Amino acid sequence: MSISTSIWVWMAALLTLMVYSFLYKDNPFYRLAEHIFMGLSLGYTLTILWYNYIIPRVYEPLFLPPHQWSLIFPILLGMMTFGIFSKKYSWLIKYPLAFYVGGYAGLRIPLLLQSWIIRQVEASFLTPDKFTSLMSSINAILIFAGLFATLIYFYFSKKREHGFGAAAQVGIVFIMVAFGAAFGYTVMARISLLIGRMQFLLHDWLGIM
Amino acid sequence: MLIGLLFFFGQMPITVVATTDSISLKPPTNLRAMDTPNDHGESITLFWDRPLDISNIEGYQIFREAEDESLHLAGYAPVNKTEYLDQLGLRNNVEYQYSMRSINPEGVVSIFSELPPVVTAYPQWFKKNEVNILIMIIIYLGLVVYFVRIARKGKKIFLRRIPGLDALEEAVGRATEMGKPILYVPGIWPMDEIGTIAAMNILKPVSKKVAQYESRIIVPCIDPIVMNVAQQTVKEGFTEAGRPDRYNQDDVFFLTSAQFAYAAGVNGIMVREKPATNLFLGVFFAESLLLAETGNATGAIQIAGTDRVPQLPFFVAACDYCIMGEELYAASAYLSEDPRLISSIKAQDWGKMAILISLFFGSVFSIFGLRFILSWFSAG
Amino acid sequence: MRRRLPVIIAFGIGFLMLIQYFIPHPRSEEFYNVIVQQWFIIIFAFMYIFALRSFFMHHITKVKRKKEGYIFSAVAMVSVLFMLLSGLITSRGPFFDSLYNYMIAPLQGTMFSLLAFFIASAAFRAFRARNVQATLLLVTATIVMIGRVPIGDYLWRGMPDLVEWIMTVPSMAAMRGIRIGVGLGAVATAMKIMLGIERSYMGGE
Amino acid sequence: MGFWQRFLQLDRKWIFIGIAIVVIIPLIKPLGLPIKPTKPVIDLFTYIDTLGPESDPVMVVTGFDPSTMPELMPMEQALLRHCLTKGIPVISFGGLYPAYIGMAKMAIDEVSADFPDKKYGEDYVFLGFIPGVSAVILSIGIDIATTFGNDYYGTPIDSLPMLRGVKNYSDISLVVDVSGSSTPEYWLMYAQERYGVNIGVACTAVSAPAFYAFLQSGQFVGMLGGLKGAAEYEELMARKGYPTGRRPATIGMDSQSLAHLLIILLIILGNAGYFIVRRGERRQGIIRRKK
Repeated sequence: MSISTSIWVWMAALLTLMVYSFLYKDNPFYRLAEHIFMGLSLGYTLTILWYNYIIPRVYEPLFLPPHQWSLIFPILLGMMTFGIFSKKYSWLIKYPLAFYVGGYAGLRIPLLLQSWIIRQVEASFLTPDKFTSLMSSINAILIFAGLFATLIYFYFSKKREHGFGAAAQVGIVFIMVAFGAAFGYTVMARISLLIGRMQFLLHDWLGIM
Repeated sequence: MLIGLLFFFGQMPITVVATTDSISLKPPTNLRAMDTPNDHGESITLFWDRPLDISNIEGYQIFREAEDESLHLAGYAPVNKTEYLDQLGLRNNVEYQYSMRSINPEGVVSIFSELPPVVTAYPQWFKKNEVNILIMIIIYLGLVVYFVRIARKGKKIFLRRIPGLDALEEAVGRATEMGKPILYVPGIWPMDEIGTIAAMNILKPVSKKVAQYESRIIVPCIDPIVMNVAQQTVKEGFTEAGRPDRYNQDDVFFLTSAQFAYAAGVNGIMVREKPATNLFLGVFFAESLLLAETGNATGAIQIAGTDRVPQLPFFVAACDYCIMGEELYAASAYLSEDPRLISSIKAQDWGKMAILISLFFGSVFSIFGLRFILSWFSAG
Repeated sequence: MRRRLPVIIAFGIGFLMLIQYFIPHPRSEEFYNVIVQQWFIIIFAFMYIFALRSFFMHHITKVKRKKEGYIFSAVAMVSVLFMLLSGLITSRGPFFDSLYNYMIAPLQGTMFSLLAFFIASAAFRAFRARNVQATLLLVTATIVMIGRVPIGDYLWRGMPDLVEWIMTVPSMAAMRGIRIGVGLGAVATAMKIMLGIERSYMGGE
Repeated sequence: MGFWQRFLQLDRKWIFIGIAIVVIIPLIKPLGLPIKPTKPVIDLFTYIDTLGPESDPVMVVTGFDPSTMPELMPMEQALLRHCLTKGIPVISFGGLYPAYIGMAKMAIDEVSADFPDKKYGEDYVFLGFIPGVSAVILSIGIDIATTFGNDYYGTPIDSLPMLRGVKNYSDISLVVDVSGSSTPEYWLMYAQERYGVNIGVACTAVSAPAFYAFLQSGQFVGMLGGLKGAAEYEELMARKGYPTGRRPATIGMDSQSLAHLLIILLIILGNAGYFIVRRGERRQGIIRRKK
């Protein structure tokens, strides 16, 4: 293996080094890479938006038969955003915003309830099948207690006194263990990413490993 | 794609090899076909009983035929199954005739099972299996409305402190003292996430405070709708504080559109503009630590809050204060001091209590074999 | 009227999208698809016009006023146009792909990998046994970290099992609790938006 | 200011340099730290190892794109190598999404170059992307030839000698999904539960915990999680004397181990320093009060 002769690989390698230079301190190289990155990503998003969304979902249904004339409504709604150019009509933007945000709010309610609440609660009941062995019984009770304490920790409208305060204390213990575990667990993945980049530099670019 | 598959299956020859094996091999019995309930149609569920002797059977072939579809192989199920969901190439309101046969590892097949009555797939108008979700929504909505009404009557509600929010005012004040701006990062997710909406809800009281302190707020955005909302919100905040003149639209801007490009850009802002206070509030993913650690290096006071559980540890580690999980949603109510908003937090607490009680009694009853509380929480 | 109508719109569309979930009929699916994949996209696209305006104004002002580092603003603007044009002219041909694979992807990967450094410095600085909570945090993090590499296995055979136990028992309990709380909070927020109680997202009253 | 006080305020640049060093050096000069395979990896390895040239083929599904390549590419290559070494027929499936096909091609090209005696079409085949995701998984359960039609290179499936007699999942001994996302759940739901085919999974370290439950319930034959899983697999192959190629995961694992150790060392020293400094401060406080 020897050093790469591909101009693309060189480009990738130089950009990689420019970003790493930020670790020392902010400098013109990082700044250059940063602005190239911001520009290219935006250009990329626009291209994708154009080909994958605007053309098949808006342009074609509207301008090719059978014309989907109902799309005029969202276009009118979208045009209301231009109101912000004038002081008098700047409130017009509230209509598309209300439509968009209100629509998503309604859309999310059953989904949130299902995946963030019902599924979690469903899995937490202490059913007899969780008590098959001593270990599994202890674990099941621990999970149950931890869940109780965590929920109480987040209780807003009650003073943390007596039993409630104690439960909240237990809750924060579980929360801290969970945070520590998540932190430690993520370390591996992040180091792997760095190894991947280094393998690119050493293997694909410099050809020394 | 599916039509293509259907076409292929339609062309497949069906070879029936009649050997002694095929006679000893028994087909499944009691085949029943029905429309799959609670769906949009185009799906049929089959049930059957296993043959008595399954020792030599590898699985079952499922065949289907309709007026304009010749008899063809439509599915396969391994020997231990007694149920099959056929969803490939079915159409609504077409009569289908199903049949099955067993197949052994050598590819020898049995005779066909008895034919069940013809069946049609059709769509339903209501997901009966998720009626529990609908009921819960109605109850919860009722709670929210109830507490908002109570609040209108002027009843005070006790709320515990959230340290991160208490620190907010001080953090804004500090920026003014130092003559440096405040950076508000509203997360990297579009406006369709509730966490982002919460970030916008907090932005208004924050920008009001910023205007009162005559400070400057920088809001870089990654999503166009978030940017438009943020501009409206900050403008309104400044107006309410009586300082519309201090609002600078160029400070609430669209940075770029991709996660890590955004992180790179925000890092750039942090090291160059050196804001005295960084607020990371909203939906964050892996970039959380990139932002928080850079901000920490610049010496800014940092308050972070997110509903993304996996990112919380990083904010806890690298920021001065962390608003955890649902506290993010409560934050706008805390800051706004609007009694109607505050009161809805009470509904959240009632929800929590209801869940705790259900969990407790559901578990106790289930030990005695009563599973009705459990069934309220079965998802579909 | 001017104040109420947006609230009515928010409630109306929110209610329809909510009910839509419970109707499996193809009509309802069609409604969903039209709203989410077309109407929302169109509104999004219009908002993008303003986002782009904001982006270019931000950088053009810098260039015009010859602010410190204005050259980078020029680079950013050129990059957008370059990427967009190479996508449109080649209809996303191989050159466009190469720009993605050898410029955007490495930049993305490298930014992501900075986390390896930051996670180390954050751990060093933040993991001090100041009190019980902080001690728990750092002890769990350390155990999990060591249990994830082969050395953990050599130090103590049970290490990987201990890590798994931490992940699936105490950690899971807390994660679930937080998730349920987040779910309740998010649903309440969504309801407040639908009911028009919360409307700071559109600038307020 | 004493040593510990200064250490506690250590500039983060030194930490960055430390991490860079412990990651780069083992890559250039591997240390060969011992690797001890864990049960999920052994299970998958043993399952494949008991197969042979006469067995039904193993299907290796590519489910990752460049972003998770550092972790997953070594796994895919190790799995392909293992099968080719043992002469097990391999179906490499380019994946459920179009972004994965490039990765699949890279893997099969690199590995097959090391096995010049293995013939395409007889010892291994490469199936391309077709749209449909779950519908694709379902229809493989009915008929592979009609699902795909042609292989990646455009050859009709029927004319590939290896696939003669391979009709659907019942003629496949194992499907391994090498995935950077939640696709293993699809394979579980549509292929395993529906058709009863055996599923193995190779995934990133981040998604591994989510699949543990399925592993315990026996729904997955075995699992490779993260770079560690890949390194363990390479180790198992090396123990059996199979050719392992460059062993990228094992090399990476040295860096991984050292980086973890460095971070842990920093935490320990940080705390030691913290306590020493605090005790010093307390003592000074006492002295001051006495005065």
